[in-house]
Amino acid sequence: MSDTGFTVPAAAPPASTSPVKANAPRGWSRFFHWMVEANVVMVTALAIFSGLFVGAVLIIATQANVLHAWSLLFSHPGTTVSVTFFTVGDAYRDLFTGSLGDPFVIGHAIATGHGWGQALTPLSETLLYASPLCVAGLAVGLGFRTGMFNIGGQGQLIAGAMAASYVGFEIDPPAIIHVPLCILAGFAGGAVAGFIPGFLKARTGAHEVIVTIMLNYVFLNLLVLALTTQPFQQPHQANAVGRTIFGSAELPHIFGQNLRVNVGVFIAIACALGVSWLLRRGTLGFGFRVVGANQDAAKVAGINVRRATILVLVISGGLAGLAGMISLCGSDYFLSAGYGGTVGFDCITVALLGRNRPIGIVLGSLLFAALNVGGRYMQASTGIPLDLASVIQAIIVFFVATPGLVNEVYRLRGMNVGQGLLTRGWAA
Amino acid sequence: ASATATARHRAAAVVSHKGSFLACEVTDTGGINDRSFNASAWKGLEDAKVVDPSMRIQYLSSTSASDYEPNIKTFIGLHCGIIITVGFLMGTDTENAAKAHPHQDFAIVDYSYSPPIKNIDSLLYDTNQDAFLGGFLAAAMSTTGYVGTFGGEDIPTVTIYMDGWVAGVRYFDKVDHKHVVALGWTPKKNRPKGSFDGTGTFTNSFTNQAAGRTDASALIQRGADVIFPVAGSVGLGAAAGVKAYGHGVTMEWVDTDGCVSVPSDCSIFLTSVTKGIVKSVENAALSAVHGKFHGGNYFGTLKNGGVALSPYHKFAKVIPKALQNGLNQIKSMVEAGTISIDPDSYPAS
Amino acid sequence: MTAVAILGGKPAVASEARIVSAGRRRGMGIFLVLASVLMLLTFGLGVSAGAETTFRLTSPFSTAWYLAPLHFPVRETSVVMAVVCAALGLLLIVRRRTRGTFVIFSLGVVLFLWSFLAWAARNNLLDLAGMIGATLISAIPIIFGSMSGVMCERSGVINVAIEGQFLMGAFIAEIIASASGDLWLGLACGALAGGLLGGLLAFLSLRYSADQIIVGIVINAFALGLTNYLTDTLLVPYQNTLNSGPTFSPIAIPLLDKIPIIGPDVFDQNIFVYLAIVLLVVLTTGLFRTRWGLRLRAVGEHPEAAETVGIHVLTVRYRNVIWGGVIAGIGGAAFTIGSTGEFSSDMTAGLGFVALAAMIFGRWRPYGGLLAALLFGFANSLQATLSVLNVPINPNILVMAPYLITIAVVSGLVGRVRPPANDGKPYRPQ
Amino acid sequence: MKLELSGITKTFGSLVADDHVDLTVEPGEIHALLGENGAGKTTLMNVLFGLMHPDSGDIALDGEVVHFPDPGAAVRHGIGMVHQHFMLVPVFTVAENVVLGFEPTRHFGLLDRRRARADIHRISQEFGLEVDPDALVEDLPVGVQQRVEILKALSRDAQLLILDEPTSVLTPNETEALFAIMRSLVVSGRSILFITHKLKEVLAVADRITVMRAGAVIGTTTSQATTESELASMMVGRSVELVVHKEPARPGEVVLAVEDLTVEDARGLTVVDHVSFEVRGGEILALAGVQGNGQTEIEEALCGLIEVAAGRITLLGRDITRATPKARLRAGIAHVPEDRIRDGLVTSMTIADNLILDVFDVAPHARLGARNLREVACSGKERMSDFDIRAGSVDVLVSTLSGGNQQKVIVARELSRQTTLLVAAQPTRGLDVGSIEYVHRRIVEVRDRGAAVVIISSELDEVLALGDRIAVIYRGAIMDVVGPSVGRERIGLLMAGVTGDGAASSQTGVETGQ
Ligand SMILES: Nc1ncnc2c1ncn2[C@@H]1O[C@H](COP(=O)(O)OP(=O)(O)OP(=O)(O)O)[C@@H](O)[C@H]1O
Ligand SMILES: Nc1ncnc2c1ncn2[C@@H]1O[C@H](COP(=O)(O)OP(=O)(O)OP(=O)(O)O)[C@@H](O)[C@H]1O
Ligand SMILES: [Mg+2]
Ligand SMILES: [Mg+2]
Repeated sequence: MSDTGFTVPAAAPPASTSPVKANAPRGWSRFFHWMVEANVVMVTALAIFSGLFVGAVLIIATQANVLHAWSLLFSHPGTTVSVTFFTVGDAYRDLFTGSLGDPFVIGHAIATGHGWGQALTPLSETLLYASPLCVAGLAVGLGFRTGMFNIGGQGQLIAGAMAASYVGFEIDPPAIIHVPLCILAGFAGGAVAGFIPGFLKARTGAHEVIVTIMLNYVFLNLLVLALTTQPFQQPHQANAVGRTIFGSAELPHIFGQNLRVNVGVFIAIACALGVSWLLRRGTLGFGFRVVGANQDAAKVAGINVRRATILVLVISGGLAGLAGMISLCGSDYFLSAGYGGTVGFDCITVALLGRNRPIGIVLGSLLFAALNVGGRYMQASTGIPLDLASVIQAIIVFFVATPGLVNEVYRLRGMNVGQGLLTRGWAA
Repeated sequence: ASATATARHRAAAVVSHKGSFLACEVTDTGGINDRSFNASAWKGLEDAKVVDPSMRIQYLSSTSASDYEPNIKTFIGLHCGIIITVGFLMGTDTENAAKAHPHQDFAIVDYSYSPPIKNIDSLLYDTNQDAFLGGFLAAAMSTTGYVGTFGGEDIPTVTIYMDGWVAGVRYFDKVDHKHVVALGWTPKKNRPKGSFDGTGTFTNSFTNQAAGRTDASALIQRGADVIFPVAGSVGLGAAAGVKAYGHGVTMEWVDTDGCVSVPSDCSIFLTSVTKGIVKSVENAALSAVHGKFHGGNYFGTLKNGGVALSPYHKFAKVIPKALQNGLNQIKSMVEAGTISIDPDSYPAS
Repeated sequence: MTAVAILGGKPAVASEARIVSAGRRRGMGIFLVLASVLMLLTFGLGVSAGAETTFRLTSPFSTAWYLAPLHFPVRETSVVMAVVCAALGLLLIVRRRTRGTFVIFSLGVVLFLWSFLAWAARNNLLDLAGMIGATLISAIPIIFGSMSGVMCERSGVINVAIEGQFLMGAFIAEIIASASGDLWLGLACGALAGGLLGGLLAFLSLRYSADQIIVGIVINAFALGLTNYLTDTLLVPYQNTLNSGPTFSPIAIPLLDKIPIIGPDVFDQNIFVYLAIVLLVVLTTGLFRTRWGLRLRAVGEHPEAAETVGIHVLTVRYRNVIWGGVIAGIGGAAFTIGSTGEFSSDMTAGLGFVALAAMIFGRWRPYGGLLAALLFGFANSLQATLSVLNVPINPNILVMAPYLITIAVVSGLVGRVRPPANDGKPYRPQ
Repeated sequence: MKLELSGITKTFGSLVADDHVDLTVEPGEIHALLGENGAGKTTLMNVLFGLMHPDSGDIALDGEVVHFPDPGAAVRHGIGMVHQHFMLVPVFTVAENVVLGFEPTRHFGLLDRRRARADIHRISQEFGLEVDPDALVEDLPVGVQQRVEILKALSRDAQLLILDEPTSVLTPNETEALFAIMRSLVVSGRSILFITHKLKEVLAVADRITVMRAGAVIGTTTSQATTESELASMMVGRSVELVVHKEPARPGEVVLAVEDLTVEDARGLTVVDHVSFEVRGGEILALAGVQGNGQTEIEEALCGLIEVAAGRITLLGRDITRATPKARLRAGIAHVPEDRIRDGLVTSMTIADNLILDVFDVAPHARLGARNLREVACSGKERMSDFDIRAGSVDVLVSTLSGGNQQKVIVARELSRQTTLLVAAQPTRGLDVGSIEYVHRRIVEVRDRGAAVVIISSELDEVLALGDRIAVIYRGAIMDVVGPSVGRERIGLLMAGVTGDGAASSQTGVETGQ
């Protein structure tokens, strides 16, 4: 199923991909056509707008000063409007400057050539946040594309991070060897975690959704177990804190020490390219897709379904593990209980936002990262809780997942956004 | 109109980093309403604001360990007057930030540095001291001869409570020649000084209230009639279990005075084994406001009121006067250090 | 229990001619044999002679008619049981007939558990009745969740939004009950909140045939984000008015609560337990014995066929998904006004997903979900009990028990499951 | 009941499925509707049954114009339809399926199963449609499933019964039984609209015949006034040879040898019982038999899709009993599976991809694990023209192809490998005469190129037309191996499990399914 419909990759330049192009007039009117036509870019843009709109409503409904201002609606309508405007405005300006950078500061940096560090920090943070999210999203997306619903991202991420940190603190070769070793370890760790549900599904038919969900909890507790025992636990430390990895295992920063963005970004891009190649051009990926779409036909065509099933989850798990490795060796450097936080679940939403297409997932993770990083700044400066970001994210995906809704709400013409299914339900 | 002002003002504060004193808290993953140290620290800031309304307070919640460093940096960027970091997990990040910004004041809850760092006021609490009293009270009030505790996670800040509590129970057995058994925590034999190793019952979660209820029921099934959950909001699950069971089972709340923070359950709280985060954070913030901030390691003890057994509230009449006086004596002995609060120094029943 | 009574229902069973492959049968046998070895060496001979254990069948203060506790020697009992268990295992290995496989196996498992518990509680005491109670309590939300799943998926709409509906139900029920002081109003609003999310799922996936799993997942994210946001903005400042409400208190059902062992655990509980039981009976009968059930199952299995006999597929699906949401909402309310009377962020702790698993693992049947939920609940209270009994197993491993057991059961016993044929497939009338 | 369709037009986007169709069905007549795949028959019926709404045109019953918002309305007006693809819920019992939609209930909407059973019993008595009300539909052979469909219609006492390709999945005996039922129905004043691709049947049972092509009515005639070949050319628009012309076989050495093949199903019941046979290169062995007598399992065993309990399968002397499907493909086994949608195609993928499903990972379509999409596309184009698959381009999703074209995709794929053995199950099920001619010719070509061919079919005409030798299967065992000369009746009886020339009623064949 996962292959039907949706023919236009989420982020390709519209002009070249929008089916309207064929018979559309040229020049401005053509652009106008494109604007009012329901194509992927338009729909996504409108989805984001809608998300921000709902967010604004939420702010208005919950911020004391705004509510107070609305109580003055009739006595001082001006106040009401201005307060509402300023509060929402401040919030979103912080969301923006906190994730992409503050125009003033950047301008200042350009003018004086100083303060680049401060100017680029938001961007660096966003990229840093996006990298593991992207890789984990690819893991889930790959699963969906091949008919597997891998909810085990969290557990696999932890497994990968554990393996990576073990390699990271146990040995101390030069970075040139150490970092690749950690990458391998991270992938391997996740792969093992993915192998379990894959194997069980292939052998006993146990549904991967159940197994991966349960494994999430298993690995969460396994982590705590590890962190309270040797060799993982920090020496002279009774707390559940992991040993810090050697400097040689840390992912090198790209723009010097005070910007945290590191080569994890490149790893993420590499993974995206890899997955997209696998699904488009790789024979392995083709086999996966066939198995995902119709197991019986796959069998008849001589494809080894069990092998494919296991392999998909191994690779998917491996990617999730890699995500764990990226955040561990890239910014955290030591493990702690509940490692990975919500990434294990956010990555599902990211995959869906990206319509399970690698390029879409890359952009989706960037958007998510921007909202989270910006949201942090917003909360710090305006006190509006960071969770607003996750609400906005949810709304965005709602709309992206239902182009029909966008069409109706915004009265777009036509329907050039594929409606094809993206997941395959419980089909075993 | 005033609202507009605040909105503008806030904007101004963000753009040109100026404005009144800003006290900031970085929560750990438990979140601002974890009914534990995050909430207490926030309460401390709120109290400080009551004392000095001119100051502004702000918090940032961390959803994962990866958030600590950026959260701290964000607040540094906002030129907070003081940054309160909550929880041992932020120890390293706070230290690095403090070293990088020697003029930025910090306070960290549940962590200490040796040697002390001059711009970090690190707040630690010997909660095994008041837990010792709590344990003694529990044992004394038990009719079944069993009392029980469980923790949110097997970490010192939790087990130190359980440890002192069990010590209190054993001390009661020793002095009163009883055989009250403490369930849920078995301290390791002859362990190094200052360690709180042992095995016990844990929910491995500070949010899963259902788990708290299950553990409480398990303790009650084994006969415990005083329960001491050391697991933040998971304790609410225990409270639910205790109330559902009834029949005179009571519990002791942790960290804060339960009758204040969970008034609805006050009727089952014998007392609370509190930890003076609120007060000490308030002090740290106010001292920073008045420019009297000084770093170093602060240890909350019974003596300096940094930890204390809360009032008995509903049980003030139920708990025998004699026992109350007894507890006061034990308190002074603990303060004087004339009795050991290490469970290992008493025989287990 | 009610569920068991209904198990005999012809259509239910007929449509599920369960075949146990020879391999799986052998596997079960081998498992029992290995278990018996463990029983013999560890729980039997491993225990000092004369070690006794006590299983309490009536908790103190329990309203049930008194049953004297069972005292018995651990060593002898375990040895005997080990022998029997081994015999059962061998029986499974040798016999070729399929029928009764599960009976034999479960018997073996029960023996194993018994001697394991005896070993764990040697020279100590174990409150069986209490454990059953705890089992039920921790199963309740899962039961509601899986019922909600059954409601939706039997009509062909996958509901992975149970977690979100839980959270929202818990949150709304709490603040309403807390603000108004009226528990029933709170319950109603909690149910309504769940229903609304169900409606959202239905609207997006039926009207625009959006991918049901996507919408479900996103509803979860949405509910989590929203409740967290509102917790920080509303509950923290207004803790005492909005987030410290009353809770439902237990209602004893005369006589029934006197039944030994299970009586008080089942029939002296708060409204949610009774709701669950009623729901179970109604849903099982409804699904397999009424016109309503026949039609909705038809819609889930073969919508075109349903359409050709004049059944309005989308209407049926809308109704079910919304009702499913309502059920999950009630389950959510159980977290707050049914238990702690206080909401804390992410308090459902992923139990919605566990419920989802329970539904699949219960093979889209109400009683199946119930049994799955009970198994999970039992594993849960088991690990708590064991760690209180201070068995020499690392607590972190004990905490994993429920999840590991679920995995074992799903892959060992349940195997490949068959969802409703059109589960998750959008339907577009011509 | 008299039905008049006037000027019915139905379009799907640009495509005109039905173009001003006029059609009249008299009371008490059996009216046959013929047409190529995609001619618009099913669409027309869907319109008549209220499943689709016409763009224009009227439906009149006994003279008065009616409108059907949904099938419910059509049913209420006494129209019953047996769909091309059955509209039965597999996991329901016969009773549940029959009563679905107008269930007899007791208080609180509790189903009244007793009454349901009784009703079904009554009707099946009345029309001689034997079924067990409590059997699960999925366990029933298609023939019986069809009877359930008819029961369903009759129990809502349909006056006009639409049968869309009812016989495409039936065996000769079952077909006979169906015809008997149809005749008895019209006797009782009902009318029947009967869609099929099988001209023999039309002539055998229909009173009048209407032929459609490309959505338009070509003409109406009576079964007396016409012949098979005339109908065929009317349908396809050219002359069609109904029985492919083939030289007598020139058998070479043994290619496939099957010895004591025994297969058990999941329940451990023996479904293939010590079957042995040989097929030589250059000959076609037809395995004839009523569905559910083990020939499907034989097919799967030959292709390595199920594990065999006992016996050997050798291909050119090599033992392949345990070989994987892939190994067998590589060894030159071509396989046209029985269920084209389930086993033969990935309908959510393009024609090009489906055409290389079996060789996607070898040169020239791939090298070093990388697919060569350009090669895939152009080899796809080639085969599309070679095997005249009618579709816009190679990038069209297979799901939108007609069954006929879908089947061609499979045939194209399987036959463009180097073939030593071809196993084809029900190769022409549901295809129109044109497509049938085409597929048969291809199969004979394969034989003439020296490959061994095993045809598994319940289609007597097909068996007789293709088989050089015919092995008849019954209850998992080979009853007898005969030549095509022995004639229909004998084979029909063998399929019904009647050995020798014992005079058995054609009914027995139908029971054997269960
Ligand atoms: N669901 C559909 N969507 C779009 N077009 C359709 C659909 N179903 C049928 N058509 C169009 O209607 C035409 C007639 O289809 P129909 O199913 O009536 O053919 P048919 O005569 O029933 O073929 P067959 O004899 O193989 O059953 C087809 O050529 C096809 O293009
Ligand atoms: N969803 C669809 N979209 C577009 N065209 C369709 C669709 N479904 C069917 N068709 C067209 O309908 C025509 C035949 O429709 P239908 O599916 O009834 O064929 P069929 O009856 O399966 O043919 P056969 O008798 O060979 O099995 C085909 O040409 C096919 O292209
Ligand atoms: Mg048709
Ligand atoms: Mg057809």
